[in-house]
Amino acid sequence: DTFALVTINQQALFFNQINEGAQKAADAAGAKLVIFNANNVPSAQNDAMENYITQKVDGIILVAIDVNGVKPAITAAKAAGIPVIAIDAQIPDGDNVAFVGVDNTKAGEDIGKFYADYVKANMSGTAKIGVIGALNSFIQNQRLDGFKKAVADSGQQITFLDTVDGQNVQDVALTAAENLMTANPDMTTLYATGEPALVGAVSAVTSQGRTGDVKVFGWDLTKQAVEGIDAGWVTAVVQQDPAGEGKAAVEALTKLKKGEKVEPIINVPVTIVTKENVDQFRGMFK
Amino acid sequence: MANGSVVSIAIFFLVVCLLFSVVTDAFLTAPNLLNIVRQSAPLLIVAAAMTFVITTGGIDLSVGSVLALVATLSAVTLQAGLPWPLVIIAMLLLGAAVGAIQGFFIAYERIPAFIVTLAGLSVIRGIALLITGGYSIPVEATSPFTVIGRAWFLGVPVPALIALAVLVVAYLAFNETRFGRYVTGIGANAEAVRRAGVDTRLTTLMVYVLSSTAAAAAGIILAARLGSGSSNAGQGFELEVIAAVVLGGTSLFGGRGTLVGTVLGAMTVAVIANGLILAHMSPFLTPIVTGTIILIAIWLNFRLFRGAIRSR
Amino acid sequence: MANGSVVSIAIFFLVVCLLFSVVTDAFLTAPNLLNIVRQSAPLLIVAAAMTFVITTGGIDLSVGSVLALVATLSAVTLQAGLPWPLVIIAMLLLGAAVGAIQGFFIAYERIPAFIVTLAGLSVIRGIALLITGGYSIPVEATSPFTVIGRAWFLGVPVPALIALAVLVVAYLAFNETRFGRYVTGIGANAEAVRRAGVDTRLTTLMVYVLSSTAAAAAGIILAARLGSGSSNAGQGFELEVIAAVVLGGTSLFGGRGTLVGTVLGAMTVAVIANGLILAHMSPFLTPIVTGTIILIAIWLNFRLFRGAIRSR
Amino acid sequence: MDSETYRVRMTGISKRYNTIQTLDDVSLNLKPGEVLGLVGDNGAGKSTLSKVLSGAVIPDAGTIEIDGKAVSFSSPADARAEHVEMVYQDLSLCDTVDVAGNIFLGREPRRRVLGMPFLDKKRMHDEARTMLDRLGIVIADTRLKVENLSGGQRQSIAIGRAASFEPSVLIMDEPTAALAVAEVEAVLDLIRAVSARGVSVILITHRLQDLFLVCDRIQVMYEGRNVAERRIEDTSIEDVVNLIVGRKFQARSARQDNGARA
Amino acid sequence: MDSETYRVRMTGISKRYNTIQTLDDVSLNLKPGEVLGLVGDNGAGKSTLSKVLSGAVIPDAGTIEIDGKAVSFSSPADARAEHVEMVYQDLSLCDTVDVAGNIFLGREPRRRVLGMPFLDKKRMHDEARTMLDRLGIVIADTRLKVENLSGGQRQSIAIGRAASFEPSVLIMDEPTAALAVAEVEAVLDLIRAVSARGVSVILITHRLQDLFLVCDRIQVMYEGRNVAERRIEDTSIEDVVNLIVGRKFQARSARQDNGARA
Ligand SMILES: Nc1ncnc2c1ncn2[C@@H]1O[C@H](COP(=O)(O)OP(=O)(O)OP(=O)(O)O)[C@@H](O)[C@H]1O
Ligand SMILES: Nc1ncnc2c1ncn2[C@@H]1O[C@H](COP(=O)(O)OP(=O)(O)OP(=O)(O)O)[C@@H](O)[C@H]1O
Ligand SMILES: [Mg+2]
Ligand SMILES: [Mg+2]
Repeated sequence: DTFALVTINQQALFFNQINEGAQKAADAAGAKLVIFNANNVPSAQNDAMENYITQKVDGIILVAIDVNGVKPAITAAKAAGIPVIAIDAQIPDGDNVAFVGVDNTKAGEDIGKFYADYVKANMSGTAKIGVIGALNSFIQNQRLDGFKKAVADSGQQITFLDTVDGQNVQDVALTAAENLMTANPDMTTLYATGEPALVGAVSAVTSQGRTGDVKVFGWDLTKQAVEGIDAGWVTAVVQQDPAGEGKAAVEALTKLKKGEKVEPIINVPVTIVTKENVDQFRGMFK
Repeated sequence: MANGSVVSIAIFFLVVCLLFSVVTDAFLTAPNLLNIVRQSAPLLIVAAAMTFVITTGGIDLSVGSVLALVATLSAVTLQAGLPWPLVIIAMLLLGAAVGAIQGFFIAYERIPAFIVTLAGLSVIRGIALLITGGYSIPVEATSPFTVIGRAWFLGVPVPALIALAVLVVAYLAFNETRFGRYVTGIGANAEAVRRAGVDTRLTTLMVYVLSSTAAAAAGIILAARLGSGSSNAGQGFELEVIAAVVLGGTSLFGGRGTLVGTVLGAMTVAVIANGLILAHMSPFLTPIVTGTIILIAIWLNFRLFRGAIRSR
Repeated sequence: MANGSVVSIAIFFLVVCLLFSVVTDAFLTAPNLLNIVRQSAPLLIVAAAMTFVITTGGIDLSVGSVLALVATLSAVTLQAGLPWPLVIIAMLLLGAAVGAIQGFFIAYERIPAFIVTLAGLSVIRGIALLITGGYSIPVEATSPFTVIGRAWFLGVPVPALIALAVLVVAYLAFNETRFGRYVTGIGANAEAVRRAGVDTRLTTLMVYVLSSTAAAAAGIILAARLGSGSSNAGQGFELEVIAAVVLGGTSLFGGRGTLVGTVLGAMTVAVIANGLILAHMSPFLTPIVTGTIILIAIWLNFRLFRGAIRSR
Repeated sequence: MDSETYRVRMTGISKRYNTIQTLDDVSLNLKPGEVLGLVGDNGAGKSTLSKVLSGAVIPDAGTIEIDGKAVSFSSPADARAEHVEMVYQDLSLCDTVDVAGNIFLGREPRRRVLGMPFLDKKRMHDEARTMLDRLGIVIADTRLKVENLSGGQRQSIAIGRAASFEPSVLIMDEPTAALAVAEVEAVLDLIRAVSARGVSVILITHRLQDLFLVCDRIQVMYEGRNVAERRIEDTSIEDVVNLIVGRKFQARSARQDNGARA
Repeated sequence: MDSETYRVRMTGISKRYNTIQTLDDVSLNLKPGEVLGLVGDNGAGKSTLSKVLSGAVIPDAGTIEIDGKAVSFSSPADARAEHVEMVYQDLSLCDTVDVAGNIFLGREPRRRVLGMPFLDKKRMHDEARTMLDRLGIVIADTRLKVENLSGGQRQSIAIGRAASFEPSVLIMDEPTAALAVAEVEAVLDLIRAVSARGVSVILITHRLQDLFLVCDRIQVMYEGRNVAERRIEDTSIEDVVNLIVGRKFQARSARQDNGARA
């Protein structure tokens, strides 16, 4: 069997871990896995899927950039009898057989709730927060919206300062984060919606010498983030299980191939990593 | 025109096609070839217009952003209930207007095209982002609008037919009209064309109107094909378009342009992208292989046709 | 040199600075100003080298990729235990070698610079990706290597000092040496310079060695500052660099270059990015406002200094 | 003299470039069918003055009348509309356009195909060939790009272009500088022929002997000013040399009796 | 004659561009201190032949000897090393470089500052000024970019550049085409002066009367071939005209006794 995995880019660790998880599962199932990297271009995903359909692969795994813009290709795949499984980003009313992954809005709410509780417990209920986002990323926008909703619902006195655009690129995020801190000397907390943003935020806090008075919350662990957690100024990081998502997707395709049924929504839970549970993730960053 | 380069890129194109026909089974099948032409329609349309721009010695970096803006606005206006023919007309007019504004600064205020269209790139994509708030906006799959991107006519995908029509018109305009003559002349010696009594400023403005309108058309096709308008659409599209044009043998210094070359350049880029996917190339190797193929092939061709490609 | 444009961008720069000083409290504070110069060090260094490239009538699109490759390889080699001075030397040599290869195709094989460096952009970033497998590779915070990016010396950030040194050397080389003369001459009339008995091919090759080496230096600084090497570093950096150079008044058609203008152009871009954040501008409006400011300011300046900026 | 009888009247023309006053209150008059020789030292402002008349340079001050009607040229298109044609000293050719295309630049013949105005390339090449033959110019093919032609061939194309479209004023800025002897003769013949048809001609040249073959009158410029005007019958080559140089000057290369004998 | 006595011997030079055989088995000999006039119709191949000698064009066939030594020029730098200098017909100036920079292009004087070789700009401007004055050229400032200079001023710069660096062979391709009368005299004086110092000169010109003022010998080309060679004492301007045109030709502009009388 040949399965195709259409991903967003290979510059974020997250997507590469999906690839690895999928590859391992494919090897285990004796299937061939081909990977296409769309380099953040939505139409390239569409093009690649069409190419795979003409080539009649046995299944497609999709990490969508533009969740609406891939629908025609998914429909075409269905028509050609090729099952499509979406990972990480759900397709609204899509023809994909299943969705594997995290509900980003929901997980955003989770970390937002964790944050509000932290503010209540450790900062006497008041905090000012700056955000480093990636406006060009659909799912990162969802993570921000969920976060904001949970914070608003919590009733704590939390002021949202500026949101800056890190464009999902580390050095851009770093510069933006530094400027964000200069612009808001009274900022006490930071929220970063993805891996490049978190790397930029962590570097900026260090370089500006603000490790004493800024607490960082964010998504996707890296070595620097682990060090920050150890030092205490990175408070919590949402860690997804991308390898698990990749594995689950391939396993679902294998099942379908055998004629078995799969659940339309396969949830892969996230973990909020803090000082307490960081040790179990340390091994990833040796 | 730059005949040597056209021959060179034509041979290169054939070699690449041959290679993929041998290496993969799926490449030389009708569905795949039709896929390629459908997928490359936006590139072909914009590259044809960009050939005019570059031949005048200009550049238009804003085409990717115009494409994104038009794709999102098409989706938005369709969702708001505007009839689809009106949407198409409005979007093409919007493209023309954006081009006219940029062309005004370039032709009449003589600000370098690179700066004007780089500012345009930033502003226009910014507007698209603002409109969508970073989300993507769906187009009803039942809307007749999607015909433009998805339907087939006489066994050929509609986008490919649109691209063909645009290319024929562009070819005639470039080679058989005064306008095309002046475009080449402006690139060679703008002052000489002005002294010949030609309104060089209007001609220059018009090429930017062309490129932005073409980008708008590409945006419509893309929105119709994907059934969605996303402000992320067409990121880096400008470089892809310029690469196709330059690969075809048009000189970035102006004065030497060829539409046949542009078509071959664009198709070469499209075929390489398609072929590498079909050949199951590892995604880590894809950019390396793509760049290397292009460089080596241009280089070999140059060795065979010494003098065919000019450094300027 | 292009005096009119330098005056024009200088006034523009001052106006922008003034504006942000009035609108925000934080702008005109020592920490913020030092922040800006530290952040813009990579841009300044590469833009200085790019001024040479563009003045010959060439272009180097691969600088962002070289930056990424060097940033990742620095992190990898440091992790492998190589001593940091060796890493720096090796990385600069790597940059020079990459530039020499690209320069060879451009100068000796006469393939258009746009195509060669676009292929380079793709291949080099591909190699960076392949090396890292997409992971970002940490640099030990305790390594003396990070001094290059983070330390202060005499109250000034080290990256800013490095940039200053590079700029002084570049200024002298551009204006006070034969090499700089020939760079301008090649852009104006390469055949005339060749006929004057100058080895124009070697000179052309050298400017690409310069730009790639500068990109390598920028990659080292960035890796040291971020404490991490990532293959997505410097995406779109090439456009930012070229924009700074062109904004400063250097002509993309070659023959007219100014390093003072480049510095002002780069600082203007950096100040706008910084100032808009300090002014609490919505991120959705930032690209729109940035583009508009640049366009309007260039335009007003041009109206004041008619003829200062050339359309070519 | 009545201004009605003038084809061109330029008065008080001034033009300044940065620190250099290139033209300083210069006048120029030209009657129908008259051939005026415009001479002067290098940098005297001859080219600039004639560009003002062809609309390529906009003067800081001064007025232009054509056939008694005040005109104001804001671009060469305006001057062309008044039938003023010019052969520029730098030739103003588009290097990457072919010979016929350069000759017809801005005036390409067209034919309608399905109502669309397409270039009539066949006519362009045929007529270009006729023109070149008339001027005695040997160019193998009118489809050649002009960039690789010899200096004289390029100049011939510029002349062909200006002379072929029924000008009423023809300005030639050093048209014979790069031409060989037979081609020079052809240009001088051309000037005689067009002036006989009533075309007014301004000939700028440093080949002083040519002036005496075709001009009716000579006007001398010096550092941006008019310094003298002579009817051709009232002057000699030595006189003109002295006026150009601004002092008594012995120019062996411009003597009437120079050179070799068999 | 012994080949040792020749400064330059070019034999069997051929060059083809696409369909055009620009040079066909052409020879050219030149003795030290000799001034050779190279004439011919437009497109005859004069510029191409001289570019072969200056290294700017690489011939398809043929040999070159300088002072009896066989040389092979693969670039102008090689020819410059043999002290061959050329004034190109297209001038070969860098428009955006200043006057002094163009004169010294490729040979900029340098001074060491802290061991670094920096341009000696003061010396460049001073020496450029001296050179221009010697050639009698009026240019306000050696810091001006050459792009805005008049045609004659530009040509003077190209001449100044080639003549000032102790050439042993000086090729001048229509050096006086754009020059006014006094400047022409200065160039002819220059040719006489350098040839008296032993420099061999090739002068390409369409101003035939000038040939008789400075040349020792004349070589005529026609459609890429040598067609005649004359010692200056043995010929006349009419003879040369007929050789150039290839048939009996009446050129009033090249007659000895033409033109006006006071
Ligand atoms: N665009 C310009 N910018 C600056 N200076 C200029 C410009 N055009 C002409 N000049 C100056 O004006 C003066 C007159 O130039 P012009 O070309 O009219 O002289 P000319 O009489 O035609 O000389 P020539 O016989 O050498 O062709 C020169 O000193 C020249 O440097
Ligand atoms: N690079 C080139 N490519 C193609 N053809 C060329 C090239 N250079 C010269 N030619 C052709 O060779 C012929 C001779 O040109 P060349 O410039 O040597 O003539 P010339 O004797 O100097 O003429 P003129 O007196 O007009 O300057 C011309 O027909 C020209 O078109
Ligand atoms: Mg002149
Ligand atoms: Mg010649």
